[in-house]
Amino acid sequence: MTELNMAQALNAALDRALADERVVLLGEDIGQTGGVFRVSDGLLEKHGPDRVIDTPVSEAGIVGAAYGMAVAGLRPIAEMQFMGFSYPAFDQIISHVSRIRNRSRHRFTAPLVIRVPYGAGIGAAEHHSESTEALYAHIPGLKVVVPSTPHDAYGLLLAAVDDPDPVIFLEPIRLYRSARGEVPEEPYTVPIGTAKVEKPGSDVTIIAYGSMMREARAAATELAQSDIDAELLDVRTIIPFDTETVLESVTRTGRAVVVHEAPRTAGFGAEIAAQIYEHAFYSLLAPVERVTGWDTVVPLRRAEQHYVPSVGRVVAAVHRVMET
Amino acid sequence: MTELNMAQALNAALDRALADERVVLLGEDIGQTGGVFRVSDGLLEKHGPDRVIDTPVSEAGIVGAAYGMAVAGLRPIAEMQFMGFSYPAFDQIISHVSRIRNRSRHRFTAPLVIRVPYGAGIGAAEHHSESTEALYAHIPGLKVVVPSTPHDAYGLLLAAVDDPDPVIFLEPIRLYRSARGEVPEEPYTVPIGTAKVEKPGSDVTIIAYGSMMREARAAATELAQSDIDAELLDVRTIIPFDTETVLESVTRTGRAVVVHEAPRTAGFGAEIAAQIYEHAFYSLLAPVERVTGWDTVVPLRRAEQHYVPSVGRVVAAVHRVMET
Amino acid sequence: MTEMLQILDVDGTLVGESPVDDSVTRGLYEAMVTARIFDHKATALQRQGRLATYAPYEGQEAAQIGAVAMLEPGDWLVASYRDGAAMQSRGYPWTQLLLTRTGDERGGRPPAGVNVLPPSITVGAHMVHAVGLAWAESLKGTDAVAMTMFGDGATSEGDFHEAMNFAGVYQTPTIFVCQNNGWAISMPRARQTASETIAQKADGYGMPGELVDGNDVLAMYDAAARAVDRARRGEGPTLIEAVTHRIRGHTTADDDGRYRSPEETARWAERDPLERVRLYLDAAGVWSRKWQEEIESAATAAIEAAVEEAESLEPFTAEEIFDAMYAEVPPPLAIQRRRAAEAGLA
Amino acid sequence: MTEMLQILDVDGTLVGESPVDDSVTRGLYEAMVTARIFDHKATALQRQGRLATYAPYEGQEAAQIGAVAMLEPGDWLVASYRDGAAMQSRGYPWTQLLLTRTGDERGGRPPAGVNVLPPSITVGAHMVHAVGLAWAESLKGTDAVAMTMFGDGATSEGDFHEAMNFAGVYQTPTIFVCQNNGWAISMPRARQTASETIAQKADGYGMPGELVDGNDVLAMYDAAARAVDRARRGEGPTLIEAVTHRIRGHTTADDDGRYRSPEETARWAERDPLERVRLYLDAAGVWSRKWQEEIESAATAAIEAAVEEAESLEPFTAEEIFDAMYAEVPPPLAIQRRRAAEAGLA
Ligand SMILES: Cc1ncc(C[n+]2csc(CCOP(=O)(O)OP(=O)(O)O)c2C)c(N)n1
Ligand SMILES: Cc1ncc(C[n+]2csc(CCOP(=O)(O)OP(=O)(O)O)c2C)c(N)n1
Ligand SMILES: [Mg+2]
Ligand SMILES: [Mg+2]
Repeated sequence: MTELNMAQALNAALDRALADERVVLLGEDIGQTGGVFRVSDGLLEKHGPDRVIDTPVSEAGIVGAAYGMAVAGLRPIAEMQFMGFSYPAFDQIISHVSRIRNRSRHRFTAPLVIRVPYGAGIGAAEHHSESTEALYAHIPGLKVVVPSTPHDAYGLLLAAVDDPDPVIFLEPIRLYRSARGEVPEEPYTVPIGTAKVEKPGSDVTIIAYGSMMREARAAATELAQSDIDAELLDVRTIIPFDTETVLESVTRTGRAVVVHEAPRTAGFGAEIAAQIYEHAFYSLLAPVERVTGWDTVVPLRRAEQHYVPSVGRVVAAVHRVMET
Repeated sequence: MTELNMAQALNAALDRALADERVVLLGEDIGQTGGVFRVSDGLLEKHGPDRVIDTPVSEAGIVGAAYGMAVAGLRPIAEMQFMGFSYPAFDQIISHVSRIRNRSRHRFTAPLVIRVPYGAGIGAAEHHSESTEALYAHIPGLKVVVPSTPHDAYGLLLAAVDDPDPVIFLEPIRLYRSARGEVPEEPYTVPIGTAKVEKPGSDVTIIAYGSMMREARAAATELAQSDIDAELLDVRTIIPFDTETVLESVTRTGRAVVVHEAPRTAGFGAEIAAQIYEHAFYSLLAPVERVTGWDTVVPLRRAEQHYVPSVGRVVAAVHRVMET
Repeated sequence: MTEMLQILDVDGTLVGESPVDDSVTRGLYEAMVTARIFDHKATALQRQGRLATYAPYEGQEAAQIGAVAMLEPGDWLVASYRDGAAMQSRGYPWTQLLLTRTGDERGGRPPAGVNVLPPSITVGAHMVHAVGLAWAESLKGTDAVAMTMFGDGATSEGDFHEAMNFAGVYQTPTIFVCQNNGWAISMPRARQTASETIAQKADGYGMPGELVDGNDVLAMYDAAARAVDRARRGEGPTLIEAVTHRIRGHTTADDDGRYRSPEETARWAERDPLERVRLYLDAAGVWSRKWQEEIESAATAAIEAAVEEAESLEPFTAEEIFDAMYAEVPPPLAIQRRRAAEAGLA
Repeated sequence: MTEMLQILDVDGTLVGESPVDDSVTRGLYEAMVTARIFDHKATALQRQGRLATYAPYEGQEAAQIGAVAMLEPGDWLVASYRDGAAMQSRGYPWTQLLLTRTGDERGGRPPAGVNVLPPSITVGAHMVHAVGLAWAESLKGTDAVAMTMFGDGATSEGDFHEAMNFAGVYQTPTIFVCQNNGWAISMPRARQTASETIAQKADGYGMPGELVDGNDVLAMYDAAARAVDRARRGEGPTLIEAVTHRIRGHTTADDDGRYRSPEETARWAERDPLERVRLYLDAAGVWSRKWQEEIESAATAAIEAAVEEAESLEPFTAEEIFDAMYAEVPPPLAIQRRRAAEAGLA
């Protein structure tokens, strides 16, 4: 065990993945500089320019080429520099990456990983704070994964590389350095498709993922002081969604608060809430609360705090569901 | 009043819109051939090549140029040939079209309309049957509109052209010729943001939009034979969503079935369901049913019928909600 | 204006040096004849409602078959909806081509060992796939190349640019074959780009570009063979512009009378890609009416068999539409799969 | 290789004909000096934590100010995050440039009448906006043009291609100014594209391309003035490649020592865009230390005032983040707006 932050854990996972000759990394500034967030630091030096490939500013080119490589039997890991810069590759992802298996009835496949730093909270310029996981979650044929701890980041990334299907791998920018934790020395994977009950509780289930786990954890701690015992559930995999774990928890607690920083309308929280209602309607003691970003552009630094769900907003939502 | 099909109604609306000198049409094959679905038939001849512009196969170019035109004071109406070909323009839409007003705090605006034929049901080739309205619904700063009758098609399109903000205007391919109805001779608009109770009912609310209104209508008729009085609600505007009209209906009927042909997971039906639960939880007599396409690629012609929600699936869902 | 490579003139005389001997030319001719028979058959089937829309390639057989004839089994082909002739001559079965057009996903599944991707329906996106495939082969250390085929219209898309740029930067063994048939549906070539030729666009990516008479199968063979050789030797990508003409509408649903003149059709009729080869072979004494009938009837038989095979396939069940979304159907999808089956029964 | 236009040599001697008289050159020099002072100030403010990251343009003042100097008030400028010098000299206030960098949307709102869009943060997408703007002006019958500025890296994006292609096809009055500063963050120009120059890419779009010494303000003025004139006369678009150098890191968050050598910096130091103009003006007898001090102190005062103005603005309230999403806040958003305000109070 070593204590690592999330960027370091991801770096270790990439390094480990590169032990497989089929793995190549592609992205803007990932080699020479080690990436904007230094997640690929040192990998060019260690694995060489055929494995860690600095590319032109060309997201469709990156994803399209990675797709071709994957079809040819490699296991590419493409990086979008920020989620807000993944959209030029959107057509490649929705029209080809997610579909070649079905289009060819398993004859050709695209086992690639697209790493996407996402989320607000560092006061960055416009387009650097996006949280549009719902867009990718709505595309059949993709898997969408989002860790909230260094341990899961490592294990989920290696699972994504092993996965026979394309994976959108979201990395919460705010947690790159701030999330620290133990990571085993021996390689391991965390299975895609499994949510995790991070803290058991009996009064209410707080369901969150990625960057918002930080607020969710803080809220649970704060609520404990008001004698509210919140169960904390880390979604970890958005697609395929682990409905079972969510239902097991919510049917027990009877109350749920879903948290994400993406805009509210048509965000993934709507899907989670809808599923809870569909399957646990008669166990619910109160309507599910969604604590989300607003239907606005993420504000720039000076007003960002008005947008990103705060611990206070999560706590208030829990209090609301507890009222009934 | 004249009886028109939806394509003709849209053609009449475009013709009318072109009476305003600021309006220009841009798109692939819209001029010389009048568009794949002949929606712009005759407009090039009537209004000339400066107003009805045939473009290269270049969706980002079309939307990006239309955006520039809109900023400069024109009122462009851009056509994406099919929804499946709108994705190359996705970055232009999400990063610029939807944001310039906020980015410039009202100093610059992009009042343009993006017309997008959408939906399955004509047995077309891959990419020609998409229904990804949820993607656009999740982008703050856009409006998303979808008519289901020639009357609304005409009135909503003129409202979209008048609107000071960008509008994604979805046109149900299956209804272009099959939906027929009376359209007044005098120009009129249908306000964006208002749902319509198409048929009042007391037992259950069927909520649908665009192409699925056909199945919803047929289902309501069929249900009447089993003495189930379904209220039929046509969403018409996805964003901004008319929550009020939906709640007014559902609190009255106590039961709701939401229908769309888009994939289920993270589809707009989840948002509608979540909103109903949030605001009408205590009026609901049964969980909301979502009748949707599956989380698959829309199958090609020979298996398409397994995908597109059928009248039977809507009827069955209503029976399920009526059981409790 | 750059000169256009021509080897076989419209009257069947050689105006350059043939890259192949006559037995190969006979093979190319046979492939073109077969391809045209398929094209006519598919068009007829569509008229009978047995296929959904079909995109005929009649007139572009030389561009397609000449371009791919020298590819090796390990090489990749990434082509578009109009490239059936090229695809089939690389091993993609007529049956699969028909299946796609009947609206059956199994059309996208060529046999193992055939390195031909299902036809691209989106315009523009697929060229960069050929860059990735070629690149992967280089990284794996094979000498395989990837060829991609696309239309003049496709060069207007941003992804064409990104594909060309990547190929140039990484010197991937990719051959870009643009069939400039003069039209992107109703948009004439001159209004798609202000560039005089498409071939010259190569220059902006640091790769050679060559303008070729796309209705001259020997010129196409020659240009493609040189490009493939260069790529295989590690000397990077090439862009070939094949100037050609589609004889029929954009698809069977298109009314080309709305945008082009009968004169254009007449002008191109004399440039037919098959006839000039027949004249050449005839003059060389290696064509006969009897042989023509033989290859025609063999082609017809093979194509009829393919039609039968394609039409005998049962359509997908509701369950089957879920089965190739992922390697394994994930739990939430398995639930939907069950519901879909039940709905089918209802 | 195409020759690079130079008018003013690095030692301040004219090697071509100046497009302007010395009073204009003095104005250009003053604008460059002012811009550099702003750049230093902004960098310093960032170090003090008073700005978020900042993208310095030091070294690129000539490319920017030379390019836009002849634009008319009705013309449009669509530039990127590194183009503050160009934007400000077209009327976009220092205050607004600073506001954007403090993280305040009001930085995106120049005064009425200033036809300069807020800086583009996405790389690639904004060039086509200048095509639409220019096209609209043509359609409206004005003779206004649109200029767009972008980096060498931006030319790798598909949207660059679509913008250039549209401009060529529709002959819109658009001037494309590429500041080739040698780097797209850590990616050197030579690895962004295999094209020898960026200027030559124009050829593939049927428009003229010109290679210019981007550190020579007179050459930039000359090339841009000719391009603007052509565009205004209805003779279509132009691509200008301004070869230049960014003296500092990509942004204040970038450690350029990781990817480039001190030698490079040294090599470019002697090509500084300001010093050669000063030498020229001095030799022409129209520069003095006193004047230099005057323009520097005027610039410093103006910039200090802008800093004060920017920093005196109250940050947005929670409600205000909703207020410019649409012309009017729609009902669902109004509810969120109220909730956001309440959350702020909680
Ligand atoms: C991204 C995208 N946009 C639009 C279309 C619709 N479309 C199909 S074919 C075509 C024209 C393509 O012309 P070209 O590339 O010259 O090929 P050709 O059909 O002439 O062989 C268009 C616009 C599409 N398939 N994909
Ligand atoms: C679409 C997109 N992809 C990636 C980025 C991240 N990014 C910001 S600047 C930059 C390099 C741009 O280089 P260049 O165009 O040469 O401009 P310069 O910074 O040198 O002025 C990159 C990759 C972005 N802003 N937008
Ligand atoms: Mg064509
Ligand atoms: Mg640069």
